[in-house]
Amino acid sequence: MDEPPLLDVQDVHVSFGGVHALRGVSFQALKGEILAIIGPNGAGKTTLINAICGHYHPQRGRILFKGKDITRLRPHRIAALGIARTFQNLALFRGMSVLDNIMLGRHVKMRSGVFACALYWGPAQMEEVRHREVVERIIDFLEIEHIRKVPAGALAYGLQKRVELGRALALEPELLLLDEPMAGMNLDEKEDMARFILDVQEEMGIGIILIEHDMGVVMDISDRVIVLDLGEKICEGKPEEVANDPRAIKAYLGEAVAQKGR
Amino acid sequence: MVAAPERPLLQVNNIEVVYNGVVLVLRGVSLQVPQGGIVALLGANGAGKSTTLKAISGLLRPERGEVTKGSIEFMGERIDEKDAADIVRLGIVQVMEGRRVFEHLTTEENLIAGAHIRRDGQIRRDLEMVYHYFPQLKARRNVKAGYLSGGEQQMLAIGRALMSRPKLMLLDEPSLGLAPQLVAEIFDIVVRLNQEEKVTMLLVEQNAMMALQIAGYGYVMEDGRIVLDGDPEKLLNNEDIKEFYLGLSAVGQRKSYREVKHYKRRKRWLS
Amino acid sequence: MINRECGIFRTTYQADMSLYGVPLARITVAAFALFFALVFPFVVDHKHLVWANFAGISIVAAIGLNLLTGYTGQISIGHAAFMATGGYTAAIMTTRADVPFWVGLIAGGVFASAYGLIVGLPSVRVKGFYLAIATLAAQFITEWIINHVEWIGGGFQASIIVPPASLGPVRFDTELEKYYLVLALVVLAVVAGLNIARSRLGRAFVAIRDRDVAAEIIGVDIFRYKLLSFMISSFFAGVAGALYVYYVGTATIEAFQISRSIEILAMIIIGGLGSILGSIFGAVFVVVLPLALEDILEFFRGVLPVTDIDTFVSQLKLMVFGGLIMLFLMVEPEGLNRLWRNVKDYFRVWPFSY
Amino acid sequence: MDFFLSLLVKGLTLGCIYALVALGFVLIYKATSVINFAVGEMMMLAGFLITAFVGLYGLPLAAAIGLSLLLMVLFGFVLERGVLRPMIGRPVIGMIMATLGLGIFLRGFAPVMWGVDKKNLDLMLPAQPLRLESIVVPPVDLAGVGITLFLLACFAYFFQRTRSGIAVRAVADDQQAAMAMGIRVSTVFALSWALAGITAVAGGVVWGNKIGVDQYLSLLGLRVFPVVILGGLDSIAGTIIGGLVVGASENIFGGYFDKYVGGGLKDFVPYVLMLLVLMVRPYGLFGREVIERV
Amino acid sequence: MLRARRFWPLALVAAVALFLAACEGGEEQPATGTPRAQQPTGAPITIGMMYDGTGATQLIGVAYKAGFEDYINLINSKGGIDGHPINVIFCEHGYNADRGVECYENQKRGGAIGTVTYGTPITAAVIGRCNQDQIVCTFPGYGSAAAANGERFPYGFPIAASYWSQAGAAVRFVLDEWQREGKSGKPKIAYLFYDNPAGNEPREVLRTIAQREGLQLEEVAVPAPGTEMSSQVTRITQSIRPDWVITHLFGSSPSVSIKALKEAGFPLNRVVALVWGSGDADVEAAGGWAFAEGYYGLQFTAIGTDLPVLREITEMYRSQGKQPPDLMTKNNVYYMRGVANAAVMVEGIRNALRQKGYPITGADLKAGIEAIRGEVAGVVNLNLSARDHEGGGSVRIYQVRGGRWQLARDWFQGYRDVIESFVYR
Repeated sequence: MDEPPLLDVQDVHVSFGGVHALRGVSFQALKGEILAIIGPNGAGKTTLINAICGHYHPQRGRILFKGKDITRLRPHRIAALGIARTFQNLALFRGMSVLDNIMLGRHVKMRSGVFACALYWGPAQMEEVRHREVVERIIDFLEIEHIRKVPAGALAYGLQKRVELGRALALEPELLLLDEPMAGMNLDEKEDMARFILDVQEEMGIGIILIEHDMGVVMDISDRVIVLDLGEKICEGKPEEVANDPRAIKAYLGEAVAQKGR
Repeated sequence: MVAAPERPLLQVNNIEVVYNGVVLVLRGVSLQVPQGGIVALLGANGAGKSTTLKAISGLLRPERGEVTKGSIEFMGERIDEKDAADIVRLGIVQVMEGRRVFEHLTTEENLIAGAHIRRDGQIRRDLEMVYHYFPQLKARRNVKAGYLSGGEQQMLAIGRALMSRPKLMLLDEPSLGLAPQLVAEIFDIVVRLNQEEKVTMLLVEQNAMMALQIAGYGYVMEDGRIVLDGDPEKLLNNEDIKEFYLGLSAVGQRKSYREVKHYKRRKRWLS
Repeated sequence: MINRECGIFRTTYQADMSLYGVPLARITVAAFALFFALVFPFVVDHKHLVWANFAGISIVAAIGLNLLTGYTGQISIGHAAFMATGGYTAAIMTTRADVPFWVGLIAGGVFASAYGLIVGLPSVRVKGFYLAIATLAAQFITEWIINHVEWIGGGFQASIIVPPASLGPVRFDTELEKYYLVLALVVLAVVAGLNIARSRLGRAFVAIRDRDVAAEIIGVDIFRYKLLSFMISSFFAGVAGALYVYYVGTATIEAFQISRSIEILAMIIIGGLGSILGSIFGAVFVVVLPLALEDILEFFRGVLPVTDIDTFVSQLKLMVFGGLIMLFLMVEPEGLNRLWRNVKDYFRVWPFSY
Repeated sequence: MDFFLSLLVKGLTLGCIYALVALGFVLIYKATSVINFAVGEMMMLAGFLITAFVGLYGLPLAAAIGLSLLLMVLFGFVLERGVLRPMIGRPVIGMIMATLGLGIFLRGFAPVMWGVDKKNLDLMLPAQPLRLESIVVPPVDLAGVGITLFLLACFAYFFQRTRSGIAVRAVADDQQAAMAMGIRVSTVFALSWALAGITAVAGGVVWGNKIGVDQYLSLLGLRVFPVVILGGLDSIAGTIIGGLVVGASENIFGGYFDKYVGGGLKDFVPYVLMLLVLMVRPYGLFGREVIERV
Repeated sequence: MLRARRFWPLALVAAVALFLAACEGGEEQPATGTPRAQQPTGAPITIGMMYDGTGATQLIGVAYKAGFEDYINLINSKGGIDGHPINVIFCEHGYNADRGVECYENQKRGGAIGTVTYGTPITAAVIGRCNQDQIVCTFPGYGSAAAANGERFPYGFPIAASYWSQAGAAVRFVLDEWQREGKSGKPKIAYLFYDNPAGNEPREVLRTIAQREGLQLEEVAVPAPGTEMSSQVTRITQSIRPDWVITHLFGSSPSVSIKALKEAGFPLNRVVALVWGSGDADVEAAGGWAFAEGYYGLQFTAIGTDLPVLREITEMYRSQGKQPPDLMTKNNVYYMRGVANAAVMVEGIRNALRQKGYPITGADLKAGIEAIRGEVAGVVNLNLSARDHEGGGSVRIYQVRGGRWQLARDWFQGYRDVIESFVYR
């Protein structure tokens, strides 16, 4: 009767080569909220994201997306269901233009087959044009009109991050996973990125899971925070609650940050 | 320590760097690094900080870049024409951005590779020295570097550079992608190395606050140029730095990211 | 040649996405097409027409391989096996079932495509050079099958003689007629190649090449698309093989050996990976250069201090060809296409460089 | 049983000397990531050099081999310096093509220099093959096994224990980072090409004696692929294991089953075996896995 | 539409070709005229000749071409055929089928009325074109044995001895030797062959003969490039244990087989090789003449350095103040095949001129070659007809004895009926 949570992670275990990266993590992400995941390096944050989007398959536990079990699905199926992500170390297609990168985000929404593509006639062409319009809206939204036709590999780092966000948005996801979207940015760029993330949340109503080291960002823009350490969830709550949680402070934040956050 | 104060250890004079023969990345960069000091080079992404470091260490060439104007002097010797291997032999070593450890070599083999230029037979002793600063590495000496955690890899990268017994170490974003605690730890060690091992440091950082806390002098780059320089106090008190690098408003209060959402101030030095 | 872009505003996305957006480029392409249709065959020597035909067949195969290797990033050193599949399919169907030429041609493509699917299966698990060698295995296994299975190889020295191609009342007997046949197929292949490259399919291929993990997470079924790439690529190769068989008049396994596979690979690397235009450049370079060298070296016939001049020239030709490949790659490792782009870029902004 | 043993022993010795050719390939790949398609041609060149020194200039065999070693090492240096150094940092596939070009060049160069006819490379080994019951092992095969094992031991020591060896592996991992450590990448490249030159001479000596010196020597390069893939592209130990597996399996399958399928299994089996191994271990038996991080 | 348009382009091409031909004619160097020799007076007759100077069998190609060229020069130095000099368009194809087609087209365009293809794949690639264009293609000792059927392949001539005839003759020889030595029963034969189309071709013929004779026949394949055959030889010596081995190998593999068989202790005087395994180079590369003592080689030409035709060629060179090429002696076997080929072409042209008179076409040359009977230039023995384009398949057997090939059996044929049943099936 109740609408199931957007994402429901239940007791997920992931290990590779004897290393237990995740040991029984459970949490829920809700529609339209920004959920931050923080924790020291090696806590399993990226592994968690990888497990959600199907790159790793958990040894134990289940992951439900809108009530549907996606634990064993292959990544492209999960993407088609409406989960998009960005990567910690940029994973743009360097050889392609910004436009093509974002068009690729529309891949799951397009239907043209081999012959249609080879002929590029009628419906196939119409489809390309239709999706191009969607992509242009995203380009407008992210303010990257000027670099539309530039190969992604040639862009500055901050712009690449923005294009990557655009590519993820092109999927029209209901859940967006952002893996350190602000790493290596200066304040100026961080502000821009924060602005886009908030806009995505507000205007599109997309649920966002955010991994980020910059506590300032996390404290300011997230609705809820989860702290991971050594593959386990050690606490969860509103930003200010977490900032004062002794377990979180001990594992990660350190005294200074905790004070600053206050 | 013995160098005359008027002659800095490293002097970069008005260099220009061009990539692929067409793309101008640095447009006249000058900076100095005094013997025994820590100098921070700050700036946004794409400002040319990494390029500056690579121009000094001679690592531009494999990326099809070259210094087309100006000169770089190290201990009074021109080094802008030299190749990377010779520059390392002179005593400049770069710790590259993104750690770049040799993933398929063990920790110890990484360190031995770092000592490649050494011919003095003191490698064993220096290994112990590195392990002294980074006890974690000793525990994982026979593990393939690719399986180390991010923090350990950063330590290994610094330790590996240390193995060449450098006079000047160029550190490119040592805090990138590391948890705050680890960042503090790494910066701690950088200071200790500077003081105990007498390694001069040229530090490129995003984390301006951290960098300026340990540096004796700072430069700010924007768009291939040095736009500001001075000692940390001066920089920390500069309005623009506060605004764009430290996220502090004029009264010293941090602004929330939610508040800046729809309001953005233009940079003064560009207008 | 001066592709000035300034002053051109596109008002629809359709126009912006067309292949040749700039009027001048469209004119250039049309001029080239007209030249090769109406002028070229009548001004060159018969010999050069033969070269052009072989080059044309190679272009079809090279475009196919470029879609697989250049776009999708899967190296194949067994492409001649797909050509053989197409060639023998066409030959068998023509001689035993007496099917018309175009049926044989398409059947060649389709069978090669099915075979490509099988050969491509390891790509699901194996990557890079390991995969390349798996395709090399396919090459040897295919040769073995054609050599040993009489039903396929034809028994008669594993070669099958095929009557000349014909379309209704039109027979492709003479070199010139064959030239038009080849030209038509080259045009089709180029257009299909360009369209695939710029559409949904091509984007997915490039995504797999650039970052397969990221491609998968953005919703590209990488297994499916890798196999699709193998199939499309071998379809081209199969058509090229069938065309070869109709052109030469015989299917013979010794025309589809490992050296052919390497030759096609050379074409796309020299021409430029991930570029349809590059495939054309590369095919022409690899086919025509040795022949042209022969003519050039012939010029020095009297000067060279050797007794058996013909043999010497043939060996020298090999040396020069190999040497040129090395030299060329040193100068421009990204292929002829890059060289061409550099020239174009130069003129695009000329005379205002910088 | 005798028949089986004969096939096995012959296959294993054969495998050992396949490994000799494969070694040159792996050396280059390990250090420079270049897939050297000219490995067979380099062996052919070495063979031609030796026979030319003996035949045309009347040098004693040992001197001829020594001189060829020197020249092949030099060849490695020149090749690295002249052709591959300008390509440092450029796409790897271009380098592959360059080695293909080199192969074509050498296939034209050798006959221009020394003619097309096949030359004998007489190692002055005892004429009588070694006989053990019905197993016959020609002396050259024994010599080949010895040379292979010796070289393998040398290389294993070099890569694991010496600083130069570690430097080579460091370059293989990350060229730019290695440069930042003061390792001269070009020197490392030249070194590995020189080492490949040495293995080319070793291969040329053994195979040249077995089958004579002419362009066919270069075709052995193709036999290398199943060997290196089985063993793993970058594994020195893998070459010997791969070689032994390929040698033994092709002999045994060829010996027993050729008659049922009309022959040719010798060519077929190594590749099928290789495909099977790849399905289970995508990086060969000992190849290093690419550590993937997302 | 298209049919009507077909002529003007053709005319244009022809015009261009004529123009180019005229240009080439202008810078033609004088034929190898010698002071004493007669100058040809008539218009030249053009033929083509393909060979490989690089590639799989370059060693053969080089000597083969030298023999061909020398014989044609000899004829021209004697005034040509009825005063018509012979102009040869040589073409090197590197054993590559594409290049072979290009060679063929080039020679066709150059006005060749006949050509000598070289190499099985090249022959396979051009044979269809030969019939279509009415250009005589000879492919001595290789190519498709089935082309001996003059009705099915009117312009293909696998002259001298196809692989089928060679195989038949080899079995005949083995059985006769067996009888001569007074042994009872039937010998067990192993057929060691190169695993390519050419190597596979005689298998069916051999099986048929074996069945009829009640022989035990085992087939052992050597995959390309045939540089290694330890399992095959082990199988022969330890599993099959045959009385005789018939080998059909190419390139590097004959010498490897000689060496491997000898090392394994198999007597070489129980080995007979088909034509591409019985060259001088094969013996030398195996370890020298002494090493290969006893080895039998099948030839479809006479070989040896004391043949009359070689004396004439040597004489021609001497009169020009030059030395004859060392290929003549060093690689005598392949050189002689070149001579034999040229001789067949010349004989065919001579017949054609006699039958029809100048100018002659490909069809005339076909008829001229079909009229050849008996020995030609003392090197080949042919009885051609419109039906039999092979010429009877007569071969000789030579044996390595005392440091050279010595004639072991003069012209003979084997199992013509079997082979004909294959050719005309």
